[in-house]
Amino acid sequence: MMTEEQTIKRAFDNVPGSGAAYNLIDFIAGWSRKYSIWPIHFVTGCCSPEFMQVSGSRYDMERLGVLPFASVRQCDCIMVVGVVSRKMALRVKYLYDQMGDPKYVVAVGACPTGKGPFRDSYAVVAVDDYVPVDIYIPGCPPRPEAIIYGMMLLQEKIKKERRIGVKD
Amino acid sequence: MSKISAADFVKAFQKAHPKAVKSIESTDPRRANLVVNNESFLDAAKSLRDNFGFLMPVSGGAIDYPDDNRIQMIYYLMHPSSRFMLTYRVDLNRDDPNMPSLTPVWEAMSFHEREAHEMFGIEFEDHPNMIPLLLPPEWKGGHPLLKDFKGEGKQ
Amino acid sequence: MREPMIKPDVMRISWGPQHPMSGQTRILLDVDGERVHRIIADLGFTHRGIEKILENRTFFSGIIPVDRMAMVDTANMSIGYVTAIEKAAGIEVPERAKWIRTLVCEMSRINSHLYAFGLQAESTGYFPAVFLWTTVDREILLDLFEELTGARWSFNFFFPGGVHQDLPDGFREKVLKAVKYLRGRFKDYWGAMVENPLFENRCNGVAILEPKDALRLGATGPVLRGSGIDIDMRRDEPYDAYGDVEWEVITEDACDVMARTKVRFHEIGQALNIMEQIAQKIPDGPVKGRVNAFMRVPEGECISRVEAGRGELGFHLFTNGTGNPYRVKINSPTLRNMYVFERLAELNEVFIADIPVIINSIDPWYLDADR
Amino acid sequence: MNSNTLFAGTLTSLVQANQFSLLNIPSMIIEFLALNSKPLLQVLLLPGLGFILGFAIFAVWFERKFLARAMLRVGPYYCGGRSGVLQVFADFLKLFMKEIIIPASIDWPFFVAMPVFLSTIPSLALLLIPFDSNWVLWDVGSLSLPMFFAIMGISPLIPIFSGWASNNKYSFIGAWRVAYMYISGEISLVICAAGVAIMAGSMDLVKIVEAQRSMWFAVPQFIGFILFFLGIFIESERTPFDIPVAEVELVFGWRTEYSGILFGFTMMAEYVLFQAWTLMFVTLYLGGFNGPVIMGMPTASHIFWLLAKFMVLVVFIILLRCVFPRLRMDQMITLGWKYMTPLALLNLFFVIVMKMLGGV
Repeated sequence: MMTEEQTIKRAFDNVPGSGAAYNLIDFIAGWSRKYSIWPIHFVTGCCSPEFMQVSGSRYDMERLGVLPFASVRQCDCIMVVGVVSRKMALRVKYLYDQMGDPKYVVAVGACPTGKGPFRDSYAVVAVDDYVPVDIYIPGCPPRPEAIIYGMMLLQEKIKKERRIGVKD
Repeated sequence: MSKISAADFVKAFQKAHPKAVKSIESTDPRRANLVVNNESFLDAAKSLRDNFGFLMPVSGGAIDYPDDNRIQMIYYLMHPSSRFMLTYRVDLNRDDPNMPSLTPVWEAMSFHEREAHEMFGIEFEDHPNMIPLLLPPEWKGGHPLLKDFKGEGKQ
Repeated sequence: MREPMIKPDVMRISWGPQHPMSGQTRILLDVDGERVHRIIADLGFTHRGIEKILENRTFFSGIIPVDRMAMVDTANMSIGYVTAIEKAAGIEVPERAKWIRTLVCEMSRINSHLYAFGLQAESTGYFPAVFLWTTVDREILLDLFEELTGARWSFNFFFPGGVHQDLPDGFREKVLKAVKYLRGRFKDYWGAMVENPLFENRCNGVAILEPKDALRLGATGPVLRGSGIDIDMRRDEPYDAYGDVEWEVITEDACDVMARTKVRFHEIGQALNIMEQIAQKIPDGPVKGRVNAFMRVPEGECISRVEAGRGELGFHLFTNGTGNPYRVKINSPTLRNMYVFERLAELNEVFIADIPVIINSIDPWYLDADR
Repeated sequence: MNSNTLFAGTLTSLVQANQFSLLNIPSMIIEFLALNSKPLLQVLLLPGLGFILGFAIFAVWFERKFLARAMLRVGPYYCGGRSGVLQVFADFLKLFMKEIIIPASIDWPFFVAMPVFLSTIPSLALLLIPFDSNWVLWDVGSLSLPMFFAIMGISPLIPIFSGWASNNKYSFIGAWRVAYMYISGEISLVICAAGVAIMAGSMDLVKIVEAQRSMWFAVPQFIGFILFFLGIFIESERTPFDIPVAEVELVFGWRTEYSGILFGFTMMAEYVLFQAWTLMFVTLYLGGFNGPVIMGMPTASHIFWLLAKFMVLVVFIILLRCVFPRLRMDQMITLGWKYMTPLALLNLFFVIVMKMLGGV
């Protein structure tokens, strides 16, 4: 991923104004990605009803452009909702590998973050042993406001991301 | 199916299978406990289903007694018309726990026996499909619900 | 899975755990065109070893993982464990606490059945209207829960010997108001779902479970009562205040998906009645007894059976005189119903499009099946 | 001037008329633009690119906002100044800049090519729709009605090919569902359209519209009207007939494997199909560009009327999305063969009887 971007950059580096052009592309990409986070329909555990409430009518995550999709190919974001067992952790990894490139992981709840109330269980793992996590939202389950705040933090993070432009 | 109270059932079963019964009691109008011998386990189960009307399997599980060197396998059965619950138990040797499967008698015990197999290491003869139910297929950490299980995860 | 295919020329589809309708499990389908010949459930994706965890915790702190066994039905999960501990330790519960528990359990049951409707509607492709209406109406209940217990879903509100808090001021009026509102809403749901001809097309006559099969396969909860067998733990083994309020067990004789949906509808009606009665005539008194949080329970065993939203939930508690349970065996309703689900393809002609409808008529909550 | 040629003067004739030299190129371009201003406008704006893209963007936004209201929520809000109007642009740009995953096991030339055809083929059929008596971009005279059905007949092949090329079980089942559904649904539509053509006495869409000046065909051919209305749902794969992409059954049907901008194309194609069939419905049954008859006096025909009827229908059809569950495949086939096709034949029979009795 990184090397390919760097070669692209090197090819046009001598052209005057290329840095500004790269920054412009990054700005547009960041803007569009920020407002169009498509998480995948995937629940690992018991925070799923709260996630349902958040995408439901009173809290309505679609305001932020978050629209759950069915197939992993079209999605940008895995929301690891709830406890991750050993059997499930492999699937989270497979899904992460199958997803197209700008991809983000949000760990919702205490269980994927640490192990939460199942700290002494033999079958529960923390999700960041398997996939890189961008945002952690603690709580058991987190309140809807917390999940929405987490998604807004993810938006901020995506907006500041520099994939091909000049890094600050 | 005719109604039968738990106390009447205790008497009737003891009369019908005097040799099979290790202990039988009813502490509560809605409960009955029955422990049978290892050998007559399958026959007694068939008799419970056919003659006594325990048509409804509820669940199955085991408990480990390392001090007595035994594992007790417990089947939970329900009498659908008189609505009392029977715990149907058998004691197994802890070193080599094996017993006939009750899946041919009560089909729905399949899941519970699979669970007991992976959690306690009990071998069920004639079980049609003995694959792990809850633990991952690549699990190598032993049988978690045994009292001497220490490990967490793959070993 | 090592299981062989039933016929050589069928296609095996892996359905889940990432699938819009699979929940946290994997289902393998042997399909020939649109026909499903065989369903195999692959459980265990949310196995947390709760039975082992409980052995290592005190009786009080064990309530926390038990609570999380079914997030939409929290109260009915913890009531089973708490009742088992009370039976084993011989703890008396004040009368008012029993009524409050019943109130919270029935609210939790409505919560759970609303979830089932929402997914039932979504599984027929009804996504926009009904599924999201249920989320709005659930907020009414969640607000009540939050006011009473301080949490929206996982309130560890019950403990051996009572409940944590008394009802706040004005709570009974709020319950009555919510009951009135929800009664109005359920007329809407009834019109939008049960009386909608297209919904009837999808649900009538699908996945028929004859009463004798329901008994033989060990079905429970609304699945069993949808097959016409009236077994309900709230009446057969009354716990808390269920013996003191008026309600009835709902059964339907059609044995199909629609019958199970109707059972849930009517059970919500009964739950609203119970809520109303409790709000009107709850007795006064203390809400918690004097219980040591690190109590030791004498050696013995006991079984508690309660009726959760998804069916009979049993706790078989073995104690050995220490502060921890020796072993807790949890008889979960979903595990029993999942076996029924596996066999439904052999009892009926099932199409691929029926699979989500059937799953949600079973109303599984895999977290309590996997424990 | 031959009505079949799209542009008034082709480049070669321009070159022959003026002696070709480099200096003449700007003036030639200006001349070309001046001579062909109307067809160019049509290609770029009304039946062409602008209309198709604009409609797709509008419809996606409108559907999301409108369904959100039906679900008692707000819908896209923060993207584009508290209204969500830029939401579609954000989605499209994101898909455009997203990685396109081409799995190793698939038939990649087909896989990549099909989404492109998917939206271009219905747009081709859309060019046949008369927007006014002299506002037809692709005027094929009396062949226009058969041509429309011929082109639309190709469009279901594309999902079938792409589902096959995806080499995924869900895509595969979705592809065959497309085949079943279109066969059982489209035959009755052709028969309905034949009834319209018989009543109008022509297969030219312009003449069909002009034959409805006094009375829309929705009135004498009420059965056909209803059937064709159902047909819009079937052909554009909308609820309750979104069986091939049924999200809760087959993850995304034949679209499961598509990622990035290829998926964006499949999303757009859905709306282009929807647009083409709705416009055809307006043309055949609701009097196309004719104005409504007020107090016995027909109002002037104008392009505005077509667009107004179209928009009202679109709103109505999107509204219907929130009240229906999805049908099952066997129910769909039963509906198509047992009810729709016989009813369409009955409709045709009535039309022939009316025509013979000279009623219309």
